[in-house]
Amino acid sequence: QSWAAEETIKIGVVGPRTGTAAATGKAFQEGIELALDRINKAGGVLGKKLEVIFEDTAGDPAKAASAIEKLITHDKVVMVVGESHSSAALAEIDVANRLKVPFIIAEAWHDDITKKNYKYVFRAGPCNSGVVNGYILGFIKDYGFKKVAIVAENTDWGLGIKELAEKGLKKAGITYTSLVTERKSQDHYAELNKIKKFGPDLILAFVYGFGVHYFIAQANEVGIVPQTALILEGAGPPSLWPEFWKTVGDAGNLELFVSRMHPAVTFTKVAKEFREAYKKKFHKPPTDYKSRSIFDVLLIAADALNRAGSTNPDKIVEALENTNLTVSSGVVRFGTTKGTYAYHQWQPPMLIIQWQDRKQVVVYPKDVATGKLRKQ
Amino acid sequence: MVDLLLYLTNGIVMGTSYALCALGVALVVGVMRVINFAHGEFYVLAGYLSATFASALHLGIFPSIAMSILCVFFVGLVVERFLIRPTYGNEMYSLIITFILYIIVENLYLFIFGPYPQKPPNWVSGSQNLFGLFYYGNQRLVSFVTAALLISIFLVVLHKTWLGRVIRAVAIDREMASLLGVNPTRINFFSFGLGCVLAGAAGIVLTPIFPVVPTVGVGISLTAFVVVVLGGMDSFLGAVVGGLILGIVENLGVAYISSGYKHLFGFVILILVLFLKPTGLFGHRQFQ
Amino acid sequence: MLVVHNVHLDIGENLILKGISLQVGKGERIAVLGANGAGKTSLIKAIMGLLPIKSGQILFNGKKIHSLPPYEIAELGIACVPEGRRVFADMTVKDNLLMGAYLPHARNKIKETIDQVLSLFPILKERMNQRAGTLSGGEQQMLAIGRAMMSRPQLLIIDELSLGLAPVVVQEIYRVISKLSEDVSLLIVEQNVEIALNNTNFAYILEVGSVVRKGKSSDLLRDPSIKEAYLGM
Amino acid sequence: MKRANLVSWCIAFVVALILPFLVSDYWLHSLISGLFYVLMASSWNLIAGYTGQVSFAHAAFAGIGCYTSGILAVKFGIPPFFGILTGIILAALLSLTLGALCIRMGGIYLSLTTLGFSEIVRIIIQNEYKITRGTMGLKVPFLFGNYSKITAFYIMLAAVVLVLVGIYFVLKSDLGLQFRAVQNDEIAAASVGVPVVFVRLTAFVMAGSLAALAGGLYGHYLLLITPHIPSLDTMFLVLAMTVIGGMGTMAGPVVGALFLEILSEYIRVYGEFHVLVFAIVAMIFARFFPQGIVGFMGNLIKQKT
Amino acid sequence: MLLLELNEVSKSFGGVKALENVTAEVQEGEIVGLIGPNGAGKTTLFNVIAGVIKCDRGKVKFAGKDITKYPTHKISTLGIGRTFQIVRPFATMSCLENVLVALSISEKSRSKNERIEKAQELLETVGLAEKEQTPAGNLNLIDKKRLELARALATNPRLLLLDEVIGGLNSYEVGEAIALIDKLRKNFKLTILWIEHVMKAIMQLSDRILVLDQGKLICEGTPEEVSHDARVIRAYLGDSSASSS
Ligand SMILES: Nc1ncnc2c1ncn2[C@@H]1O[C@H](COP(=O)(O)OP(=O)(O)OP(=O)(O)O)[C@@H](O)[C@H]1O
Ligand SMILES: Nc1ncnc2c1ncn2[C@@H]1O[C@H](COP(=O)(O)OP(=O)(O)OP(=O)(O)O)[C@@H](O)[C@H]1O
Ligand SMILES: [Mg+2]
Ligand SMILES: [Mg+2]
Repeated sequence: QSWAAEETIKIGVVGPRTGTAAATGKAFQEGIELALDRINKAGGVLGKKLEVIFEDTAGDPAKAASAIEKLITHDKVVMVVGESHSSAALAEIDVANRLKVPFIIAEAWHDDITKKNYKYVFRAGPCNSGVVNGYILGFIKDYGFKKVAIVAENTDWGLGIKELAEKGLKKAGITYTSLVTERKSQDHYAELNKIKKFGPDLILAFVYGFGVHYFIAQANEVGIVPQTALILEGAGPPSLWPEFWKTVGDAGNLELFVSRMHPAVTFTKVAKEFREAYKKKFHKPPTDYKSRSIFDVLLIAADALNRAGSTNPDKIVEALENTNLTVSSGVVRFGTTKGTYAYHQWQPPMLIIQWQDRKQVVVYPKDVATGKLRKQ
Repeated sequence: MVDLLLYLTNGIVMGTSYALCALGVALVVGVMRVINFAHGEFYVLAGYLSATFASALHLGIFPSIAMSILCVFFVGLVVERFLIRPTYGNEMYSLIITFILYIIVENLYLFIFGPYPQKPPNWVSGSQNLFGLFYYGNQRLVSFVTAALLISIFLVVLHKTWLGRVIRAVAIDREMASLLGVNPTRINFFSFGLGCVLAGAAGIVLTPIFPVVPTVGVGISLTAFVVVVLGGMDSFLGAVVGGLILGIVENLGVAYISSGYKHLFGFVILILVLFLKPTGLFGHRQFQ
Repeated sequence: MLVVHNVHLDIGENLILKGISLQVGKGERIAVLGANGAGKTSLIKAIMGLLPIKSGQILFNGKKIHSLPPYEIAELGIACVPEGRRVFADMTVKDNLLMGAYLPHARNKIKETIDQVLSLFPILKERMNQRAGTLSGGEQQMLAIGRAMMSRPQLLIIDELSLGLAPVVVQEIYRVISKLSEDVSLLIVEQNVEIALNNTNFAYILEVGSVVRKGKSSDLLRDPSIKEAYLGM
Repeated sequence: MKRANLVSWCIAFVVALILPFLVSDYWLHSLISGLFYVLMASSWNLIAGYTGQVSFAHAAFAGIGCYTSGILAVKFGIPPFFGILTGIILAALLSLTLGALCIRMGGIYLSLTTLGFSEIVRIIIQNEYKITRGTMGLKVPFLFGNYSKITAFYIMLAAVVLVLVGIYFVLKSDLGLQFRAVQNDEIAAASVGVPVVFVRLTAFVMAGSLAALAGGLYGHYLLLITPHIPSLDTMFLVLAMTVIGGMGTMAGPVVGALFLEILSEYIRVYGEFHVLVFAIVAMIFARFFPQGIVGFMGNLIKQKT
Repeated sequence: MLLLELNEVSKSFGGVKALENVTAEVQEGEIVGLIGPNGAGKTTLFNVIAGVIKCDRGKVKFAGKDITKYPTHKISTLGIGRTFQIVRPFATMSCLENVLVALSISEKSRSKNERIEKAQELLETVGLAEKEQTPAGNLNLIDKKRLELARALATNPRLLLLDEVIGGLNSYEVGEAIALIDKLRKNFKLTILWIEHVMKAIMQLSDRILVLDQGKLICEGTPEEVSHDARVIRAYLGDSSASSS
């Protein structure tokens, strides 16, 4: 085993492979395979083959902390990437920073992750402020929604993004109400009744996982969606999972969601290459964009390692800070001014997509839109 | 007022399926003096099977339901034969065994069916405007009617047929029943299977509304325990009334207190009932 | 019909039956008498398969039954009214009676038998839909006997027939029993020696697990040493 | 205690003392978790193994211990040492109340009530996220000073030794005699004057407090406490460890906890299925060797001599 | 001195009236036999006195104290010891430990060694000296009954309730047992209330006899009086009017 260790450079990946968000693990797994193919074909890193060890967090912060600790102390990885739960990420960054190993987060959105300004922590993925201020609020204003109901799960991500949305709506003078729900709860009739009485024309659902499917299906049953209001799902992938249509059925029509990927919108050449490689390897088009997110962070990591010329963590951090790399979702440059969440943060461009007769139509930002928003 | 009516309706609808599931616990406790911690896992099994049969084997809704129920029954029999039978007479031992069984099965589901929710196709779609006041999902209404029907059938079978008479007799006095020619081991065997079928039936009825994931089983078991303790462990009628009460209390609680605390109300009731009237609302016998 | 041959039985280390033998012939009415703890109930439990015997044999119509489970013994045609009656308290009188006819051969003739039983115990007819647990002691005893009758047994065993019953009721039950014995053999356990001897043909007297006397009931009834033996003086 | 037993305990202790210098940082983590489970299983054994009450609230009491101390540390800056003490006291009070409610009934009722209690604790922790940070987990300071696994190991080890010695003396005392009497036959015990309810309650409160101690120490070692600690999953591990090791013996829970913890490192390769493997092992023991490893070995030795 | 006083004690189980208005007294130093047909309520009466079962109505007084509502363990510490008809040893514990459990309550202030000595003494008294390390579950029935006796004595009782301790013994053993009980009574200055169906024993040793039938106290008096009482004879031999058919 020690023989193999000399032959490869190891990067750790953390993410949920079991539990309610295990689908993310699957998407990560696909992205990892594609990234390894690409990187190792191009000569690997530091002249050696790149190896990835994917440790399960089960979406639980405590397990996440011990998973990343295991990767660093036991498997001796030189960098860690991944994660898609803010709560887990917030636990992991402490460990990474304490053990001084660079950690690039792919899909945990909470502002605090980079706001802490940890030296070894980077994020090459969306953050709540970026998504809310850059996309959701603009979408609401541009399309003239008047009354918004917010439903948020009680996690770091849900509560954080809810607060940002509330702030933004207040500033824009749009009436809103908010409810906090449990991620695992199944029966939403009582909550929906409250929403119905409020009478919104848009529901912002910040619920990750299958919970949002139940919510949409039931919202349709009680006659809210899409009859009187549209729903914007704030986390993306759950609306792309195969179970989505099975659970929500026709209620999913006209549902909106935030995404990083659409077949018709290619920000870069790498995006096209990713799409082709994916189709070739898995014999289907990519659906869950998180496969591409992890793909991107691995490219970023490999690039930084190569530029650093060593596995010394401080050198890697330096290299990361000077990143200027084209990945599938754009050109990566990390912020370097301390003091805000923008430190070590790169916000990729996002899309707001609407399901129209089971086809994804980009409706926002308007410059890349592939169709019109349908309200009825 | 309209709100209250909605919450009550939903409470009754949910409560009916709680009752269906809890009847299985009451049956197994009554006949065998066994608390089956893995009860809810049979609910999950039925849910998965009906989804799988419908989607993978392209069976119609009803054939897949029938096949799932049959499978659940057989699995129940196997569990009884190899795990429960050696524990007869030692309820703590059976509790430990079934607790471990629940962990095994829950993880097996993860292994076999994956972490994603699965659901059989809806029997009906759309919703109804109830009392001209609010919309209510058709599937929920159909599930409610089915659950109520199954409960009635079960109660009729229990009180009007030979099978039911024998089950009740064994539950009251096994030794006496055996003196009358009843083979109590076989009744245990069968009752356990039937108890699992009741959990399975609840699963069949509810999974079109709430898709199953590997981990829902324990919540179902806990709900069923709350219901039987509330109603009285030796009373089938108690399980029915207990289910309805729990359904209503949960819904009112969610509406007027907090949705996060939905499952808390049940346990608070459980502890209060155990404290104030250990035999439950309709029970006579205390278990030791 | 029933032959108990040299049966020994232990409960734990306690020797309860120490070589008991007795016989019940067709159409006979046999009494087993003895003080508290003599082993009468244990004997019946052994016959019914509720207690395993250590040695000896129990035969019914020539077939060994001492290693069979109770339900198979019942199937062979032995019915039992156990000590304490044990009616199914939460079930109706009717369901109790029906439970008695659980065995297939009895189920076929259920209507006939139920009429017969109700004509023997007319009081049960009025109580058909009452919960058995709410019956009085005497009524419960009648129900227990009726329930046993429902299986159309060849042999009926009754433990402590008169226990806890008012004298009038005892009298009434014995009257019915004597009618029964036209079709059924009877094995009756009693502490009430006099009553039992008055109503049976043959009796065995048990003391601490062994048969100490046996003989025609009428002979024993006349024996003055019997009374004395029973107060232990 | 028999000489051979005493010698093996001493050897185990000495090995434990030098262990941190022999193993990697990573294994040290496993060992600390192992010690946590030793505490949990040994204290659960006190009720389940010695007074025959299957309580499902043990993990919940551990949760009460770590959350009390964690919240005190985070919100009021109280040092973990006092926090843990407060947690223990709170757990003792709660177990006293809960026990007073349900111990009289015993048996299945105790199991169901404790199950209900444990769910209530979990639900409250999950929902009062403003205080507990719910499923997100509460970040807490280290036990004292700077974070060090070695320190954590020795503190845990000290707790384990103290608790085991304490349990040993309790079992040897009048109370221990009465525990066993109550487990054998409550009515007979009461008729010779043993205050049955009080004795069971004492066991229950002792076990609850020890669980809180274990939870508190573990939480401040992990630096992050989540509702996973007071969950049925943890409860399962504690039960499985005790059953596999051997209920009602001093060594059983210790052996069971360390065995499963080490086993868990080796079956990590099964990733998400390692709980399944655990559960199957536990089932095999519960079903075929209900006396556990310790009981089984004991029988083997007996048979040979 | 009046030690035990029962005042209109009644208890029913569902429909069964196990005890009906039982009023009786036991004087300090007496040995009183309790007899009656099976199911008469004798054991139930013991359970009521010992607090295992709470009576529905009536009062139980011990040494002038109303103990009706006392829990079992408290009654035991007040000085009522008992044995069980169906023996209940602490099966997994050794004979010595069985007795030590009782001593841990009754002799709290004594040191461990003193208690062990006392326990050994008691075991010797009942003839179990050799078996002090044997698990109680492995004893035979007679030894278990001896152990029950030793355990009951270890509670330092003033009143001892013995429920069929002689049952199941052969006549030689019965003789021994009677001698033992008599000895204990004198050595420990005991008052004894005992249930027995071995008439020989009960008639020989009791100062007074109480007769229960169907939950009612139908007779009390000296052995001589009781054995000639018409009601008692009827309770055993049956009401001749019922057999006239
Ligand atoms: N489970 C048991 N454990 C120990 N001894 C027992 C048990 N059951 C019965 N015995 C003893 O066996 C002996 C015979 O009991 P059995 O019940 O057969 O007597 P019986 O003749 O029916 O008396 P009764 O008139 O009280 O009904 C008695 O000494 C009794 O104490
Ligand atoms: N816990 C109980 N529940 C229901 N009925 C009971 C209970 N204990 C006793 N009984 C009933 O109370 C009556 C008196 O029983 P008890 O045991 O006191 O009789 P006993 O005089 O000791 O008889 P034996 O000589 O057989 O020991 C019986 O009818 C018995 O069935
Ligand atoms: Mg008898
Ligand atoms: Mg008795």
